[in-house]
Amino acid sequence: MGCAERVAFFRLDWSYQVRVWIPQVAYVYKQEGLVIEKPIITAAEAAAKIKEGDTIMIGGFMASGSPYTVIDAIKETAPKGLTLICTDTATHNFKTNVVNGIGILVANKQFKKIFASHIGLNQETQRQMNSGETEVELVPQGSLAEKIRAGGAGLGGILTPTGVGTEVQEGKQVITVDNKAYLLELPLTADVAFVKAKKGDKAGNLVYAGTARNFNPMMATAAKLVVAEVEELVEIGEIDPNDVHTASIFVDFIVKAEKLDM
Amino acid sequence: MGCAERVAFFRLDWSYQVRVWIPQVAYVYKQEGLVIEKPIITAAEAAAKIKEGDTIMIGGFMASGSPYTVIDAIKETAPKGLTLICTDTATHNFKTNVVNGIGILVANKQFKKIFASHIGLNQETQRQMNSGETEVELVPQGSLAEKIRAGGAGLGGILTPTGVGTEVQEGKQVITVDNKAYLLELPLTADVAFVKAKKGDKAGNLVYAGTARNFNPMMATAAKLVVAEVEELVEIGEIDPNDVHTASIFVDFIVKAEKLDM
Amino acid sequence: MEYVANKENIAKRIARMFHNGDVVNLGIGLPTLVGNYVPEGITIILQSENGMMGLGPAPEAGQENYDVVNAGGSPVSVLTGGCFFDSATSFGIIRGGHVDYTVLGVLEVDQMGNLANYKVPGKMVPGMGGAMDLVSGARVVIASTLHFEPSGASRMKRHCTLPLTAAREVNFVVTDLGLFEVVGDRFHLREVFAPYTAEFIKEKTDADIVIDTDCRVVEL
Amino acid sequence: MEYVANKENIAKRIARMFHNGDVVNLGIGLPTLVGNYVPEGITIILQSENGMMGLGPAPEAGQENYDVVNAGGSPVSVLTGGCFFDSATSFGIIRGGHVDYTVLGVLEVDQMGNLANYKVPGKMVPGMGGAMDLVSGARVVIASTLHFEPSGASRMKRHCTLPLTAAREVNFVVTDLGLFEVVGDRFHLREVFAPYTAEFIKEKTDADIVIDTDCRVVEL
Repeated sequence: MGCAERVAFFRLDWSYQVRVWIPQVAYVYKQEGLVIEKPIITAAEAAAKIKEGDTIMIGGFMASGSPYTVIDAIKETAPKGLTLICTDTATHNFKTNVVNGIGILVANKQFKKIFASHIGLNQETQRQMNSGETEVELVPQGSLAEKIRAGGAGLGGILTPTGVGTEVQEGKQVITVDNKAYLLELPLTADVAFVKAKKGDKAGNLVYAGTARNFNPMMATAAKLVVAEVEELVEIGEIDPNDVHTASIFVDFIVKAEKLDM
Repeated sequence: MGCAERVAFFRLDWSYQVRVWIPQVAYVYKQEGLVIEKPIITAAEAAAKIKEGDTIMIGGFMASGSPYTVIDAIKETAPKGLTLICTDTATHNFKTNVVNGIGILVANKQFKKIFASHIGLNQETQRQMNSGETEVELVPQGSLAEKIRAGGAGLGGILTPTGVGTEVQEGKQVITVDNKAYLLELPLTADVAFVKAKKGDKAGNLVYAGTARNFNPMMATAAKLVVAEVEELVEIGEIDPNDVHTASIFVDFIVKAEKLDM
Repeated sequence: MEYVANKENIAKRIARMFHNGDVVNLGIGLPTLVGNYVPEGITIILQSENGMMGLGPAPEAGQENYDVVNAGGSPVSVLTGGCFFDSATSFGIIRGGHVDYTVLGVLEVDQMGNLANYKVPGKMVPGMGGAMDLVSGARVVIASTLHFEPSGASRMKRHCTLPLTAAREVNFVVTDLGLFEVVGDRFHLREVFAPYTAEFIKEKTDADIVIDTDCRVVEL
Repeated sequence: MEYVANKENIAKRIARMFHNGDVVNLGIGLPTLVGNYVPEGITIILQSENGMMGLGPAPEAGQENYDVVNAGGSPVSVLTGGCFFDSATSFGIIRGGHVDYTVLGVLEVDQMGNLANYKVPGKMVPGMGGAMDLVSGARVVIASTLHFEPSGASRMKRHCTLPLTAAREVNFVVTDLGLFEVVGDRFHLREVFAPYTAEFIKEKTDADIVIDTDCRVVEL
């Protein structure tokens, strides 16, 4: 497509004429495409985006699809008193000494509160919860996904049947629709979200691989600042616009993944 | 992957052992992959799935991404007294005699009620609404998308700020969250949904093209019966599992697109 | 009559409940065994709540790819025709009733259809993961469990005492003694698995059991 | 002082409000003109509510592809780096405040920030399309309008009389006379477009206008 092209649109001009189509001259483009590139920063610079006491989101499911490189950097930078929103806290096994994914940060005692759907494989999270060192709010996984999506999509909440008649109902508004009871689940947002993609272009368009997608796409919509750790960084235009999982506009900073194994 | 393979999983067996990993033998697969193919039917057979008085959904935005072949067949079969859920009723211009997309069915007077966000380019829909022949419920486009998504995702509704303080608020529950007012928008579902995809495999996995995606993916989740009109029908396995927009399990019948222009 | 715990029989019977093309989510633990007994000629589609349809076997050793894992976090494969999606979409599929069967393990299940399988206060608080959504959302909920605890107590109860995973959502309970349907706040015994008898089950189970006139004895 | 309607000046001034990388949704009608005046060196990303980011110009005649259309249904192109998504995602982007600016046409706009632009009862009931979501959701809402109706009445009001598109959501009103910000239920005049004067605007507008001490005269 050329520069300074003048193109005729047929547009309905509600404001001035009613139910009449009028042709308009519109959109002169100054460049071939979007040339908004996002800053490529180091993992340390990404970790430094977190301020003491922030709420952060980190993608991944049992460490699959977590931003390993950035997680290591957050351990180094070591901001404390954070609130963490995640699917689960990955693995921390006292017997085998296996610690991975988000578990690395839990072990580093950086969280005052954790929202997660599952902490069963992380004995350290359980220990911190039982000792009262860390507050843990357990949220059904589907509700957690919707709460984060709602946060990103400007919804005031969603009604879910999940948790009705269980402990999850406590303190929540129950709303009956068509004679069925639902819980009102409120949105979740964060100061910074760290997501992990298989491929990203320099504008920030992201493509995830396999089940490593999990919570990453919703988290990318629900934070003030979004850092994407990408395994493969490609030029703008190399990703088919039909195959993009997370639109570039959600991504503020890009980190090249260096740690590839959990 | 071979047949009758025995594979060892590490699984946490909550029910029987607490916080202990135990290896399990699981999943012997009997075939190379999913061999569930969906019936490929004619547009006439697809149209015959509609019963008098049914609620139907038809994808498309200003006729872009509408299932043209099936729409023509529904006009032929001509079930009446239907409720239609759609983004807009496409075009019906009394001066130019341009009628396209869903407008073809409106002109055929098949609907007793229409849910849509916009009918501004269809003078026949407006005529039927003004004369009282057809009830038209205008829904903000974003709320309509969420209502259909909620219908498909088993949500009891969603809270949106859209429409607060406007006529759209009338008759709806207003719920205040964090001092902000939201409308409770309830889910929409249908008896049959007709969607249009650029590409589909024989299992029913769908890929949409460009903005022709629009409401199709949500509609495919929200009806008892889903018919997918596809331009290009490919073998199972030809679509990358990362690029699928609508999972095969949502699709009940496939129609090969014959009418390609609106 | 002596009771011998038999997980395989539970898995065998549940595997026969499926129809061609059913979408099935198999929970962690005993339910996983069900995949081994799906009859010839029946193809089920396994959903994994962390974002895939068409769950396939684990890759061979050395071929593991941690970008494709099951709900337990272990590497698996995707079968031809399967696909991946994000967790919001995945639980939309579950909550929206698009999963035909969910098979779950049990700590307690009662005759109202209440299920407890995620928490033992003070002992085990792993979090509910996707279990609450699965039990609330799947079209048919099958609770699978050995009939008795090691202590000899029946896992089928009049009233659950543990925190519930979901209230009144269980449709079937399959134990190594029989197949039960939850109807009208009672367990209806539909099938007895040989060599057990309806009388034995009724006597040993701490719940109200209705023995249907068409209750069959089944050899597994 | 004589009033000469000037849509171009409105478009020119609004185009200068954007920053590099801003995501902008331009409504149907006058707002579309804004695209013509984006300054050199500023790249904005145009969102189209029917499911794309990176809206590009219409293809050449004969190259139209009705799989890629704008919110008016006309064929457009996608710029390199753009992408497509479904309508739920699109309105998630809008409602979630990820669209920086939405520029909309006006039937009436009042000093409370109320906007009416979708319905004239008994005359024009086209449906709100995506307008209500855009006005409720975008980070900054700019109402763009000729200052006067053909009758000479001002489109800026004390109170809208037509059905509202959204209540108290308008941040800026840009007319061919000036740039106004809605603050504390008043129109604050931030800029006067030459050759008009603040006094002329105040006299001719049927609304409460505060003339800021730092109100500037701008040559467009």
